[in-house]
Amino acid sequence: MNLFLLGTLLVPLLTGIACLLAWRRRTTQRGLGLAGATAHFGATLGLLWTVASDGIQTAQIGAWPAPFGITIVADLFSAIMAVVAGMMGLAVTVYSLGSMDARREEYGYYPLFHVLLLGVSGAFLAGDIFNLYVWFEVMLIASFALLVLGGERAQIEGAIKYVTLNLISSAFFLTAVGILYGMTGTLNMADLARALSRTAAPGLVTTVGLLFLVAFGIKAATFPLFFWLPASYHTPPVATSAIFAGLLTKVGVYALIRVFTLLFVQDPGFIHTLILVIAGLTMATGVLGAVAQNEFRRILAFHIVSQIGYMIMGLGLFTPLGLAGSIFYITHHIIVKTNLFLISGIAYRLRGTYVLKDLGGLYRTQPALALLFLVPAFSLAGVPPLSGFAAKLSLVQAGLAGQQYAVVATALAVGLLTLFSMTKIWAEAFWKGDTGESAATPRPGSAAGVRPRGLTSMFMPVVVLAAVTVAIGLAAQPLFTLTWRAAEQLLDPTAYINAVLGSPR
Amino acid sequence: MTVAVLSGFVLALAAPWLVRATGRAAGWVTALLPLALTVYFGSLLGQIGAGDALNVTHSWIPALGMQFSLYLDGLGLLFALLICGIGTLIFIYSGGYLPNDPHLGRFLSMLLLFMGAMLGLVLADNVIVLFVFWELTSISSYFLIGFQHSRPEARAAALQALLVTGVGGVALLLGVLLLGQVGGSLELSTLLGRGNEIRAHPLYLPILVLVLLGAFTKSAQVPFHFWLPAAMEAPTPVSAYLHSATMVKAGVYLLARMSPILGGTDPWVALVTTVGAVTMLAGGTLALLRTDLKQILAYTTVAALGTLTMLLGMGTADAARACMTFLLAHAFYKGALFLGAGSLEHGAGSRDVDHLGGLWRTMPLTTAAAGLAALALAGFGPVLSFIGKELLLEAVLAQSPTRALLAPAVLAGSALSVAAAAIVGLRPFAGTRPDELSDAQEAPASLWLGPVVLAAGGVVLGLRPEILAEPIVTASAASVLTRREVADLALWHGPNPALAFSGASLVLGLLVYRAWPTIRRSAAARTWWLSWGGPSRWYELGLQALSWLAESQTRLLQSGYLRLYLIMILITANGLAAYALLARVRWQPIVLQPAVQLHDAFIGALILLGALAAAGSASRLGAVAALGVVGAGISLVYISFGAPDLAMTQFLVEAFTVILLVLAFYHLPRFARLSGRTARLRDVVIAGVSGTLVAALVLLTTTARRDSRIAEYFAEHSVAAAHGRNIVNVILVDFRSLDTLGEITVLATAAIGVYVLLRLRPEKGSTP
Amino acid sequence: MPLLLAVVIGGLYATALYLILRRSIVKLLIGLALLTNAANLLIFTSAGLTRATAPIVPLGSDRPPAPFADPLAQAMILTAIVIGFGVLAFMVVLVHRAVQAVGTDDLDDLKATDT
Amino acid sequence: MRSLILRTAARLLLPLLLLFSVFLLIRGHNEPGGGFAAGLVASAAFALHAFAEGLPQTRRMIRVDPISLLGAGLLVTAAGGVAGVLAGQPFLTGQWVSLAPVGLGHVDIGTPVVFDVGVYLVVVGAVLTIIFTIMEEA
Repeated sequence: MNLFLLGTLLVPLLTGIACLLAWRRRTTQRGLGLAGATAHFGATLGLLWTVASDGIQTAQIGAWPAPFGITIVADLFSAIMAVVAGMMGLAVTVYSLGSMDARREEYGYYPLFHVLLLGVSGAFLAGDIFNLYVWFEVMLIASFALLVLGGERAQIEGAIKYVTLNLISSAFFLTAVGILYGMTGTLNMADLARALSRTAAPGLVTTVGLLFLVAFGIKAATFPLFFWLPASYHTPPVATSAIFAGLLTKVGVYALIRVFTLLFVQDPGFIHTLILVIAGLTMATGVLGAVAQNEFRRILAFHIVSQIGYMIMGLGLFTPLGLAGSIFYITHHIIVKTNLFLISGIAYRLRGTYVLKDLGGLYRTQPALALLFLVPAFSLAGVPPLSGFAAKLSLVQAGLAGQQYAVVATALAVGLLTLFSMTKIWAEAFWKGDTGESAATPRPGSAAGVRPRGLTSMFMPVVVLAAVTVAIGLAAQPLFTLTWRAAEQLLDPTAYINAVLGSPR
Repeated sequence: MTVAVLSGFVLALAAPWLVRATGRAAGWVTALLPLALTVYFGSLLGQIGAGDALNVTHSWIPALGMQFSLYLDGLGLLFALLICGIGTLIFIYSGGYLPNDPHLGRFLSMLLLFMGAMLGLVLADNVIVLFVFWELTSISSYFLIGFQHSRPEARAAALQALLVTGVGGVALLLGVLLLGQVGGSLELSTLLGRGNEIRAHPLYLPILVLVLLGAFTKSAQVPFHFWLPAAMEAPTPVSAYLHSATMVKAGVYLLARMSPILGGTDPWVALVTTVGAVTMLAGGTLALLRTDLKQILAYTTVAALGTLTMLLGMGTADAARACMTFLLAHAFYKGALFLGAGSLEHGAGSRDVDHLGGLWRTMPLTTAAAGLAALALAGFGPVLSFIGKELLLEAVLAQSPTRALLAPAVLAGSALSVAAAAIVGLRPFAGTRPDELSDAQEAPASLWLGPVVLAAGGVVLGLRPEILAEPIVTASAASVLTRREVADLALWHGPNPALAFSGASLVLGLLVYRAWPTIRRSAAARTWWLSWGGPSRWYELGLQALSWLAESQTRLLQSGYLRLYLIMILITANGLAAYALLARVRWQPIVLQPAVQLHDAFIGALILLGALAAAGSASRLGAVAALGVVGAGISLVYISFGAPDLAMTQFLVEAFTVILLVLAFYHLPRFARLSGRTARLRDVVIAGVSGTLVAALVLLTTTARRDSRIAEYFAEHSVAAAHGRNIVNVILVDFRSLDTLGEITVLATAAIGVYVLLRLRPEKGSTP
Repeated sequence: MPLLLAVVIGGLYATALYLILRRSIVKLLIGLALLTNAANLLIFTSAGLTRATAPIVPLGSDRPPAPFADPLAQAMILTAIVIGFGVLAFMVVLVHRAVQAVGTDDLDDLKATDT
Repeated sequence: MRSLILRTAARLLLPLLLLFSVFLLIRGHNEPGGGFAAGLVASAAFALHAFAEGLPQTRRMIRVDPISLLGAGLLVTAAGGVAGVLAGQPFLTGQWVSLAPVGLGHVDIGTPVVFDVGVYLVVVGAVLTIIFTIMEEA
């Protein structure tokens, strides 16, 4: 029994429970939240370490052998995702300590946050398709509550769309699970992989695969299913936006990659080509959406959509290099995008707005923030030698090797447009207004020259994440080796299946 | 060599602190690095000049074919010396140009970053590493153009340069990656020997076009030239360094580097030569329509880049030598002219030739430097550029097939240079000094040093080319030609056709200069179409079209109407599922076991009627009640098919749901009918299709169904191993207790969510 | 019987989706509630219908008399029902707050957060 | 709402329903029932009481804040699961003891039963939190 594997699930669960028991005791919850997030990150690191050195880790919950009980399982892909989730959990927790308002903290911010982490981690480790559904729901309900926490009108409005569309997605998911179970009589994913590989009704399997594509496509915010995201991500407090941006859609992408490498591989000529087309369209529509925006967080929100396209591009290519690129991209993106949201929050704390034309002059007054913005912004656009470049490069190379020139061209063009909209933020919020009065106007409600409170713990994670971005970019090889191995595990699921079910008798 | 490339980046990090520590001497201090590098590269001259090449390789990201490999041959050395040598003067100049600027540290930092990137670009062996540095030069150029960032023009120009070169960068990346695929290696040193295979490959033409796109945008070739004059928003040292002496030549470098790999074919010759010649003429002409010194110089730079490109397109040995000589000469005189223009602005307060005049008295050093440099621009006198021009003419006149076209073009181009040289070399300095320039004074040493050294350098190299120019030109031309021919550079080649041509261009050029005021007037009336339909206008239109496309797409997709989102999702799902069911599924006879009994039919009807009532009811309570009926009906189904736990739970949950709905919406009025007939019809169709598809799926599943050995296992072990007789409950609390744990977490979280929604509101205080 | 239930399930999906497409936000809510029920019934039907005994082991025996209804499907549905209930309760209150905040039941008044 | 009939009915039904819910909980492992259904019945009892007597009365009677039931219930389920881990077995592995109290024959008590009690607590806590909050809102 691998304690790290269990800890990845148990730590956020127990932290959430502890925070619930400490209801209304704000200081206690802050301490618990920080300790829990740290321990969780530690557990995920331990998990990745053991998976990388000892191979796929499994645990049969309740000691019932697979496929009868529920298996939790971590291959390299899961472990990488868990580590990044753990890192974001810790980063955003530290950030929250400085940025979250006391009322929201009193009304369950920390328990909800850890339930969210629980759901995300559970989804990464689920070895059972129905269990995956359950963790999705855990994650969703926590995100619902976090999204509305504070009850401002914009939050409520955004939440209506977010909740409705995600419930539709859950309904698709549940429908697909029901049919899958009806066809095969099993829920364990490894067992399903075996059953589906010798199915008598391949057409039906493809149909169910498409249902999963729609269900997870909504969660992952692909074209044309992404509408909930730009409608809601800019409404809650920025720490919430940041953790959403980092993790939620990526769980959808994770699920897409998982089921379309493990379960639905009977008809790659159709399904994976379809995914490739969706990838290209997602990139393009997302970035165009961003170009049309004039508000810091809205631009960032649309960019998430665009970037999802890259993440599933590697899945569509369905080659080791492509998938390795996808996983690399996800890792890079989570770090970078979370960081950008965190930075937008600092700008908000300093200026009291997210509207670009009202920000202005940050370059002069906050050179450090400017530099910190440039790192993730350029990385997002794929400017070398930051992390986004290596990510994009591997996908482009994989695309060229597969002679998918159209999607490669789209990917590169979208990269340029991403750069364009990042420079828009830069020019408006940082360069502009150097001489104007707006630069001298402090945030409403705070005395001139006084640093708003909490900035230190807001800056800390930003600095660390920026450093990680640079490090991943300059020394991409270790991470790439890891994602390459993860991709090979995905493309040859025998090891996964055997780890869960035991070697075939 | 690796240290040499990386040192710029390291110092760039330290520059702001360095400036703080050294104050006004910062420029001189930072110049020590490029100086040291110049010495280092200079020391390699003997070895490389003799035909050697150096190769260094470090592992970087082998999985992506990226290794940090450097390759130093004659071509690379020529550029490295230019970058570091001119860089030394530029850093000294920058310290004097921006002495009190609080952001001098950032400026020098960016400049150092650029220098490092540029060195990396010309020394990179790995094409991806080359691209990395290529992009870094674009990025540092963006920040340097936008250095005076409070000016909207500076920001726009910075963006324009970034986007135009960015498009090229993207093309270049694609091009080199394809090249790597076709050539089987990403190392230039390897690819250099595989030109024949690559040129024969079907992907050759796309590769060529992509690489050329990269080179042309970077080197400001028509129709991408417009970003370069706009980039004159940058502080003058930047214009001199990036936008004249080095960065814009990266495209030329690329063409030279790719010549052995991609060059020599008909498309290459046609494309590169034509674009180069057109750029040469366009740049020369447009230069005459400006009065701002930096603008004039920018356009003459465009013309010079065109000339270099044209020469590389021709691909002969003469042309290669001419290209390298001209490139070297241009870096010297154009650097001197730009810096001189900056000194003028510093000393006299203006860069407009119409407002300048008679400054030779007050600014003698600047005048001397600018005069010499202008001579070089004109291509006359004892300067290196004269040699370059003679070589150019010889090369053009020697090549037979294109001579008829190129010779007149080169004649015109030279004449235009002469005219431009006269404008920048005479206007500000000769004649009488306008009154408003009475305060003009000579620039400080840091500002005159650069122009003087560069202008003098051109003369020294022109008089004694064998010291420096010959080995460099020989070695770099050898890189282009992949064979070594000693370049014999001399000022005097004796009377030959080239000299006659030269003389003709001088006369023509002076005539143009005399007619300049007239030309400007009449041109002002005739070039309106340039601002209306010229390439920079295309750029603007492109941006507008982009934002129009972005906005209309977003309005269409992200409309704010939830039901439109749902419709798009449902149509997608319907389409995919319908396609799969019709095209991918083999339909089989459907087993309809067990048979329908009377009470089943009754329950089915009850559920359907309840659902329809819920959909059609005009009152909230009615709809809620109908929902309850559906729930109850489903409970009955569960009872009839052996699921008492389900039935009980379903029933209880349904009751609570109804209570909740009533509690929450008791006070609301009746439904208003909000949608029109068409909308309702549309929704009926969409929903109906979904329902039909689901029904078909269910039927199909029941045929494909196999018995669950999992259920069998549970039946077997429920009592024996799990101590419970209600198998469903045992599954919930034992076999699959993790699901249940998640489930109650959802329930608990939902309760918190409800609590938070109702208790924590902006309008309510924080009363818990 | 599968045919009948397939029709019923199809009908439930259709009405639920139709309701979700209405402009009235309360109808949307009722549609979502119906959709959960429909999905549960679909799992139940897809897993195979056995008009037989519940999966309960009689006292004194150590396995249920065959044929018995599929207990795993039932457990799944139970979990789904509870999750659906929790989520629906949240949604009810969310809609309640939205109606309060906007003052009408019309979703077209709820589009300020998009572009 | 607070008619005499309702109040009388609530007063009578409350103990009956609570008893029934405990019955459902205990027998759930062997017969239809279980923690969830039992929790719903118990919640219904308290909700009915709140409708009849008013929320403050009910809150006073229950004494604990429903929200703390959520944490407590989750803790009970998780603790039952961790018990297995402490015994060196996978998470949520059932730990059983067989008791033979005089006169009742043979009774198995195990962590899955404890788990069901946790479910029960969470359900009561959740439903009451929801209902009470909505009632206070109305």
